[in-house]
Amino acid sequence: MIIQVKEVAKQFGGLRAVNNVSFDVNSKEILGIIGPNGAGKTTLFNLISGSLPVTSGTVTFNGEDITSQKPFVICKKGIGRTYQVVKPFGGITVLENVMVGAFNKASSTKEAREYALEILKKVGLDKKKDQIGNSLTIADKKRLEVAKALATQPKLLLLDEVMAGLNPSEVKEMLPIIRGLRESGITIIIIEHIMEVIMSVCDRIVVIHHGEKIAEGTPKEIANNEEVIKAYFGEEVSHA
Amino acid sequence: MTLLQTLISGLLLGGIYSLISMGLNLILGVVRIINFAHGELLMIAMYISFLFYSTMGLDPYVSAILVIACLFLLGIITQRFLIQPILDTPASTKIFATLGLSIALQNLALMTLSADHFSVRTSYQSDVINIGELAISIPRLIAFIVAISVAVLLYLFLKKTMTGKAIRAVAMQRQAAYLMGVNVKKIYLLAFGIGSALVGLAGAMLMPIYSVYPTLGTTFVLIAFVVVVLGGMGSMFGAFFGGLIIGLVEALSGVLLDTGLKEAVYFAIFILVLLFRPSGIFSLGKGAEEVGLK
Amino acid sequence: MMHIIKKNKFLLLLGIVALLLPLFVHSKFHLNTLILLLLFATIAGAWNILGGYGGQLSLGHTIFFGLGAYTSSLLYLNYGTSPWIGLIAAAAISIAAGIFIGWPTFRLKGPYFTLATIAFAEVIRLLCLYWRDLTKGSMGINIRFEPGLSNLIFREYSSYYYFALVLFLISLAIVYWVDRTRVGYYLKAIREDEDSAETLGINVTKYKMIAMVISAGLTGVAGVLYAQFMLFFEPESVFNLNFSIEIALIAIVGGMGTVYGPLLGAAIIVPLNEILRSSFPALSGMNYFIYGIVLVLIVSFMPNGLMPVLKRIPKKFKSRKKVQVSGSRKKTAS
Amino acid sequence: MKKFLMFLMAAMLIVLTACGGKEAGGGDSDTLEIGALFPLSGDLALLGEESFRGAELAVEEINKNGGIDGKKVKLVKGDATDADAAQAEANRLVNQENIKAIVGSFSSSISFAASEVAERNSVLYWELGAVSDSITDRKYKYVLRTNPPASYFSKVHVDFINDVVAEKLGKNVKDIKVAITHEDSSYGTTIAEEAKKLAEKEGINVVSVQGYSAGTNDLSSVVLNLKKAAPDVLIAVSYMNDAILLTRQSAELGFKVPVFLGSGGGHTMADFQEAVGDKADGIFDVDFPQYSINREFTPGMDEFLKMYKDKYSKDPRSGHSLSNYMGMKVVLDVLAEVGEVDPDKLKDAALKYKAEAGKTSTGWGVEFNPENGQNTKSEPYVHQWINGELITVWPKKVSLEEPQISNK
Repeated sequence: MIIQVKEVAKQFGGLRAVNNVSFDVNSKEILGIIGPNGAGKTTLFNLISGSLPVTSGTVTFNGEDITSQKPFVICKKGIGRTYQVVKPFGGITVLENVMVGAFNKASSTKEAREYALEILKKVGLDKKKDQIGNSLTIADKKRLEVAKALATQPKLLLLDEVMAGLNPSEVKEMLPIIRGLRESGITIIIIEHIMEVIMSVCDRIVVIHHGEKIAEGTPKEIANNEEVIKAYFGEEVSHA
Repeated sequence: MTLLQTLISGLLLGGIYSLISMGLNLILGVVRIINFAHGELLMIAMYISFLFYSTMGLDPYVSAILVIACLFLLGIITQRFLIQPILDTPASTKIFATLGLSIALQNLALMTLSADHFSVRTSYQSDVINIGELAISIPRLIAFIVAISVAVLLYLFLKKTMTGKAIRAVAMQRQAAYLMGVNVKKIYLLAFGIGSALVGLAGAMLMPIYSVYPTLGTTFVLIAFVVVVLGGMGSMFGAFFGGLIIGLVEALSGVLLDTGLKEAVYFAIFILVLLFRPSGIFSLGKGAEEVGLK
Repeated sequence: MMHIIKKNKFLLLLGIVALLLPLFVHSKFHLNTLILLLLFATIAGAWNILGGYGGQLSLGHTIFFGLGAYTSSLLYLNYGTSPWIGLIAAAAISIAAGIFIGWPTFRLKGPYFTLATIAFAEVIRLLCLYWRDLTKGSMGINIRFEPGLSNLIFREYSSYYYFALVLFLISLAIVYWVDRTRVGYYLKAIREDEDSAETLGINVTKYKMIAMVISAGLTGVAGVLYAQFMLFFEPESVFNLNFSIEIALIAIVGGMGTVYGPLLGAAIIVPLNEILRSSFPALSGMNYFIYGIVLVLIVSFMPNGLMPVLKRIPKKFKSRKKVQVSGSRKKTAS
Repeated sequence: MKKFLMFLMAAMLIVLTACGGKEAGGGDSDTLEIGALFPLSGDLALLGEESFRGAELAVEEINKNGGIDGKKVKLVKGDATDADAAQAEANRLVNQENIKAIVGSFSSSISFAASEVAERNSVLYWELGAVSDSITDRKYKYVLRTNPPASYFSKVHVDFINDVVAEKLGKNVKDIKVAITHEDSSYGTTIAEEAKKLAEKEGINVVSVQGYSAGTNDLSSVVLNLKKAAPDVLIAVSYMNDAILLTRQSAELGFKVPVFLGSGGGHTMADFQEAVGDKADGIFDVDFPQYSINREFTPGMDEFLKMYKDKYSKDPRSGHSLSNYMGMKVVLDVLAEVGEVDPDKLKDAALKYKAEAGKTSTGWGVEFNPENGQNTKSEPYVHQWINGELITVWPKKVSLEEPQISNK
């Protein structure tokens, strides 16, 4: 069991964005997190990656308590993340963007550059390596997010809606990349709205609604779970 | 007794500082730009006020309306031709563009109006109200009262009128306001115009107190920044109370500490406030870190 | 590897020419301009590490410049310590000041950081004026003109030129190293987006501090060169907001976040200053009026400085440029 | 990238050749070139330009009368707004324009920086207006000064208190309370410190010394401290902005002092009187000579005033133009003797040059101390604003009126 989230909560003034959520993820597993907009999914990622301090609860990674540690410490320990709203380094080239991530483990510039080129090939951005970050399309920026996170050689990768805003063909191109990550031994937690991706890629799924975990299980179990349908499609539909 | 008089003098000085800073507060709050030429706007306002005085014999308080109008125009022209083209450039460009404008304006004044010190002589200029031992100078008191009324008027304008709400919306979130159909470009013009008009008013109020010369702006520009940031960027009353605080700090530290250190004291306080409440004392407590003007 | 060797061959050429310049240029006024050019290129280069690469726009670098000048001169005047040691002391004091100022202000973003650095510089200027018995206040510091290698005072301007050149080359090497290594990449990441940089494993405060330490140390050392060259300075000349602004301007005009940007900026702004100062004697104020307008135009139309613009010059035009270059060099050998 | 750096190299070389072009400028045979270094822009522009006008008029006057042995005298101007600019401009004049003698500078730090460069290049630096003692204390070989230094000012402060104030106030010198306020640049600080040193040596009780930043826009705390100290005499060394502020705020806060000794930087100008009106009356001004003075003692002042009015269509703003004019005439007299702009010959001739007090347009005698080049016969006078006019009141030999001190 690579990561354990126990009773994690986050209070913003009156709003309890995340309310005592707990789940575990085993090594090399792909866990999906789904839930309607504003359910607290991204907040949960921010809590795990240290971007936001936890109000209560603990996060243990490889047996070590990393609750509310600084983001760069957590990253060094092996958790990489992408942002739902893409945050490329706009003024520098794609290659340089990924090299910044690569320096996390690389000892020299040469090593970082080589590893970054490798990553770019994996995500299919190698042809655009000299383009400036801002000039990329949304799809490429999403790929760049993944590439940057991957460059830090994480053991656990948090993917926050990397498929959102992509057209079907771009989604198809992204799937093998994600599956490829698992082969290279990386555990993944993925937040996604596109059910087709979640159902086909994830081993297990956690459903978050109003900041609480309302269900957990295999894709099949979740597909016909009363609570989940009600959460997504509201009351009436579920009775029909 | 001197302590009480120091407090009064400090408050009156504070009134002057808030009057000068309110215009900057609007510009810095809305257009998000450190305007290094703010001092020069004040210098130009005072020169115009003096020209009305010397050519038509108009008392600064009388010609104030005209000065306000001139400065409003100047503000719009500056925004339209200097600031607008560089709105999306990095902060460093904006700082140096306004800096270039400041150097140019100072030397334009030196070339055209020479380095002489011009001042106004009016009847009420040295009148003083004496309450026992305490003395309150009339022009400074008027400046103080004008500062209060402008703060209130500005507050009402920004809170109650539609344009005011639009300006506040742009100040808080430019993109969101833009999406809601607010013509951001027009609001910027208006904000810079009103901001400069406020400086025009300050110029008119300061004419009886200070004499005007080309490099007058440099003595006020840093204080205006300190006041605005101390008071809380963009918050209506922030600049007003910020000004009072700086005025009091300067007067008190001059008497209690040493007159050579009074400027150092309020800069030190400015640093402390920046570190512990970067969004300023009176601002709406917006998240301190992200109140950046990237 | 080829790329690096090809580049150094050219740098060697640039170095040789720089070394020979004093032989060509005899007039002290030109040497004076060249020395100031190298001095400002060094300091703008140091500023560039923090401002250009790291995106932390400091307008308080006059603090380190002044501390450097005062440290070495006061040590020299009061205790007779040779300015060579003063160089180390100046670097140490400036670095300490850099850390002292950086630690609290690095939490601030954008213009808040800039305003904090301006405020720090003003406080230190006023304190320097106030503590007359330590710093001689507004009387300023006057170092007697006793030429000698141990007290780092030279009779010949060319010696100062070489001293400035060595200092510049050191600063260039450091910037070159920063640009090529993790520090440079991390600083650029911090400049582009601090939060995203932190989640990629960058200890943002630590790397901002590294940039500050290098930047402050170099500026402090350059302050010593200034003191030894001018032999007279006062709080107003070394602790001055306009100085901080000028070095930032040089880096910006040249090209922020580039290795050669500051040198290019200095090569334009410093001579421009000299020429403007002595022009338009009839109309006082006209010279700086033009300086202000030029400032606005350069910054508005070339926000990223000259470097990117020059890089985009089409190949065809550059090759023709080469022919002209050989022609112009003969002319200067008069 | 590589091609670009070639381009950069070319740019630098071209810029240098541009500077080189003017090399041939200096040294034409038929003109005698003298450098003139003054702050013509920036904060000090007002009195910088006023001082330069004095030197300019002297040169025009001598050129009208046939110049020197038929050669025209030419002033090569340099705008030095601060110490750095002074160093660069001095360098330009010396090395670029081949100037061998420079006059200057109104402000002490400009004079200090520029004379440093002049000394190194053995070029004569003749100071006509800056007052800081340190300029001549360095005992440099090529520095001369015709105007009185700060220590002479404090001598006048103390002598005036001893001779006039004590008697007018009917107090023993020991009981007179003296306060000093000064702006914190080299001008204010040097005069204030010299005055404090000398006053304490003479046993005069200095109750407070307050420095403040020159660019300040509030002096209420300074005035309130003065009210607490309640001095008999206030020595105020200020520039124009703070001089006006101090007078206005003193009136506002009800601070009165029997004897207000102002200084040349701020209290002498028409602008000051225009700004404060009748509040100026009674204020003394320890400064270079002004224009309502005993004319027998200052021959040539009327001609100067006429020349000034003809050229600038206005009366002089202050005494700075006059003292620079008188100093420049001495320079031109010495130059006429030597016949060429040669620093060593000019220095020797200057040391031999003698003039009686009362024989020059400022009334100053001229005799240079060979050690430090300071004109020992120059002295500031005491003037007083009486009904809106600045009249010389002390010492007797130049005064037109009696100093008016009322013990209100």
